[in-house]
Amino acid sequence: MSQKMSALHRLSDNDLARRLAQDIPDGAYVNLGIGMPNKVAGFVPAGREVMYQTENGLLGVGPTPAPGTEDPELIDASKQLVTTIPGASFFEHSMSFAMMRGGHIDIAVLGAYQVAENGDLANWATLDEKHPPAVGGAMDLVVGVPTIYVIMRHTGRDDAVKLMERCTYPLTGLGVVSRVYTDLCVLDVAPEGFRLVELAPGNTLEAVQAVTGAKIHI
Amino acid sequence: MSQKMSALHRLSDNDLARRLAQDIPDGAYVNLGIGMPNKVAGFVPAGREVMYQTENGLLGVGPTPAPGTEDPELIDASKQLVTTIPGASFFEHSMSFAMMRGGHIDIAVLGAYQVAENGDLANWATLDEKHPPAVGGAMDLVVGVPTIYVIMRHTGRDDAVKLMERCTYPLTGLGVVSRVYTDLCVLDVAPEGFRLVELAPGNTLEAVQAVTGAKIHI
Amino acid sequence: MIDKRVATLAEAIAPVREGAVVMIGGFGTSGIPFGLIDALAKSGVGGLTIVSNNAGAGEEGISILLRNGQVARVICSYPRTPGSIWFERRYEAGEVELEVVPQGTLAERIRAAGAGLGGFFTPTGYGTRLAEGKETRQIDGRGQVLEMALHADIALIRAEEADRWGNLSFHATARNFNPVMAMAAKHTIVEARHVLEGPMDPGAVVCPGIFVGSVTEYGVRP
Amino acid sequence: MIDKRVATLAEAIAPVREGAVVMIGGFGTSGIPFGLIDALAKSGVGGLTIVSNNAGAGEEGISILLRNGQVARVICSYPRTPGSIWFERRYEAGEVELEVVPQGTLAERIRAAGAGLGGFFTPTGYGTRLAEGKETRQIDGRGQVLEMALHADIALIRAEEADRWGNLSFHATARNFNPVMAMAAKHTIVEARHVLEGPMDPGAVVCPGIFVGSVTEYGVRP
Repeated sequence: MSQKMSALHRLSDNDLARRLAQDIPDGAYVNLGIGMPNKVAGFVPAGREVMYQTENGLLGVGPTPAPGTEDPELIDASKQLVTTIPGASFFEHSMSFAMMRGGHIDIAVLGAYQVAENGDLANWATLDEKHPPAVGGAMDLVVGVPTIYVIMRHTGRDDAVKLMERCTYPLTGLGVVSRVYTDLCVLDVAPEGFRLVELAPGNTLEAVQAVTGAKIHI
Repeated sequence: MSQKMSALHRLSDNDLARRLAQDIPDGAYVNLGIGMPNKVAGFVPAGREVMYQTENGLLGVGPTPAPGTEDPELIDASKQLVTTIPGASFFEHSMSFAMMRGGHIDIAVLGAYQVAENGDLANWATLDEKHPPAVGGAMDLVVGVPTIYVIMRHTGRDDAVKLMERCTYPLTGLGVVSRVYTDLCVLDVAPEGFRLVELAPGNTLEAVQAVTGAKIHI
Repeated sequence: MIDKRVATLAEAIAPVREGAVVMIGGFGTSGIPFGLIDALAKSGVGGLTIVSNNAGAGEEGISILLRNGQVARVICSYPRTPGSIWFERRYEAGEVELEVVPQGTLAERIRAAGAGLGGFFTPTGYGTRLAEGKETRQIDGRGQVLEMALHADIALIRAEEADRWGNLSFHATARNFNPVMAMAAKHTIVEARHVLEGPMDPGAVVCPGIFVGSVTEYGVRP
Repeated sequence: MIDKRVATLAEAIAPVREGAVVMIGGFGTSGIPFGLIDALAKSGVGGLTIVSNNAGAGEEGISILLRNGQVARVICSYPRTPGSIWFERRYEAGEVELEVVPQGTLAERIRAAGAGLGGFFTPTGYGTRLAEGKETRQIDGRGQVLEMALHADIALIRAEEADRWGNLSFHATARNFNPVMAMAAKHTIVEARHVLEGPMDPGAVVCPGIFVGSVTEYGVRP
């Protein structure tokens, strides 16, 4: 690990998900992406009724089923077994994406390879041409959902910068990200670029700026 | 009545509907227009299972309900009270028109103001600009349904010609009519124009040709 | 907590503003939100653009809004039905504008708005007067017309059952334009014959509650 | 008489021809017509274009067709899933072509085919690599991409219940792409967990039988 990294205090994945979950309001319709985004549901404060949509045709996703009550045909977009909560509905695929593209979902939480200071998002393909690309529903979500939250580790493998002036990976959407939650800080995408919302406890702006590829405005 | 008309033997509306009904095959999906087309259902030979679609969201329209069993929210496109037959389904409007436009209905039976020898159909507006136009589902049916049967009286008010070389009223669709059933004859729309299928009993080709605005080929 | 129930039709209709584009479900006499239309008539809000399959008949439904002079424009497929006297009167006097749209194109333009699509190519109307002035092209050897999404500020919807999450089911042919209009409006207002105490069966929901703004019980059936 | 019931999966799959475009319903492991895919694998018919959300995983479903070399082309949104080894092997060897389509655009292109529309403008993918070479324009101030209808010769569908008229219902999230694919194919082949003796309730039908060519009972649930 490089020297500059050693000064950073990183949130655990659970603490990061818990931080983002504070910003999911009561009554929201929310789509959670595969992976770290999916953890957010477990940390939304009690008393908030949130309707989670999964692209494969369910609004009102509930927690993992108790052993013995699993339904193999009741799964989420991660192919994990789920349940339904009261008020849920099933529907087919063109309806599911009408919800997303038509602006009916309030918030989507997505992972990212890269986020640019202009809000561009890259989360579906790298420059590695050996592997077949796979896009899923990400491009539909980012054009339709008014609030796009990205949750990710601040830096990648080998300390690769992920927050930058312009993405170098193929884009998922242009100017679509509202806010980025990382293990080091929370940043809004503002007209001037990344704007600091808060630092994770123990970090300095200088240390976080040093591992960020674009200026953090305050 | 003019002299030429006096030589003609005209089918009654019921006999005309009965004639057309012979050509509705077992197992067909059929949409019947408002008015004379709607009469056809009552004359389809026993033993044929025909699924009638009504544009307002029902496939499997059954006969008029028995007194006391009416459901005010179960109606057809003519706003008449109907029933359902076994195998019926209800659906919303965009699905209903997907059935028509997508080529899933086999046969549509429509009325007409005018039919041209190239298959053009005019059945939604006249040249009378005082009255507001009203198109309904006719334009969707004619582009989507592979077989369009027109049922109508051979001539209009004051012996006006309705079968002609080119329509003079605003078109519903271009080159869409397969066959025309009138009270005087049955005509196919063929590459060369109207082609005689049969004359109603008692008529001569000469007499029918005399009240037709385009050549009848044999 | 999500609770879309509203106590009265008058309260439900309050968000309708002067000059709003208002979609109204129903076909013929089936699935029309008569209670909400009455409340809208009483509100007196005017300058409305009404999007509906028909333009009212007799002295009820959309006819009341036309009679009251609340309607500036009608977008529909079939305005001229037996008894559509108020529409005809206003139209002939030049007091209401009319845009006639083929019925399937109307449903599809509404759906496109709800689904976030800009527009679509359809063979319907190609070569006819209703395609005049519209962009056309050949696709797969067929003439097609470009039709644009049709958005609304408000949708007035009639349902059979609703729950507090806004999930809806419909009775028989009262379904018609109701679910697709619910998708296309910024704010969708529902009168339901029954508002359920608990949630609807998730597999029986026809219109998911995400498309619904408010729900009021109105038990009268035409 | 309308009776779409067919006795065996092998008989049901017989209409599939060499080089056919075949839509296959399902998402992940839910709603996949495993019985029909097995029958298609046994039939040995090749040169297929497969339209499906995923490209198989492990040694079942679409993976079998890929393993057998029956697939020339795949159109899907998410070919790379854990265990999609047969797809990856064929792709890396250049033995299968791939068209990646955003998932919502895939569903909508399929629906457009079923609904008789030529194509549509969608904001999805605008400015990205997946819009390269496609017509774009600004609509209501947003960049939009023209996407064309996607037709199929055959659709393979998994349903929960079916009746002899071909009406279908679905269980939970096994609905997914199944109803919309049923609309888009010249011939739609269904495996249903239960084939009913009598008709389905008209209000409970999710996919009307008009879209269905044949129905075979296949009781196995994954």
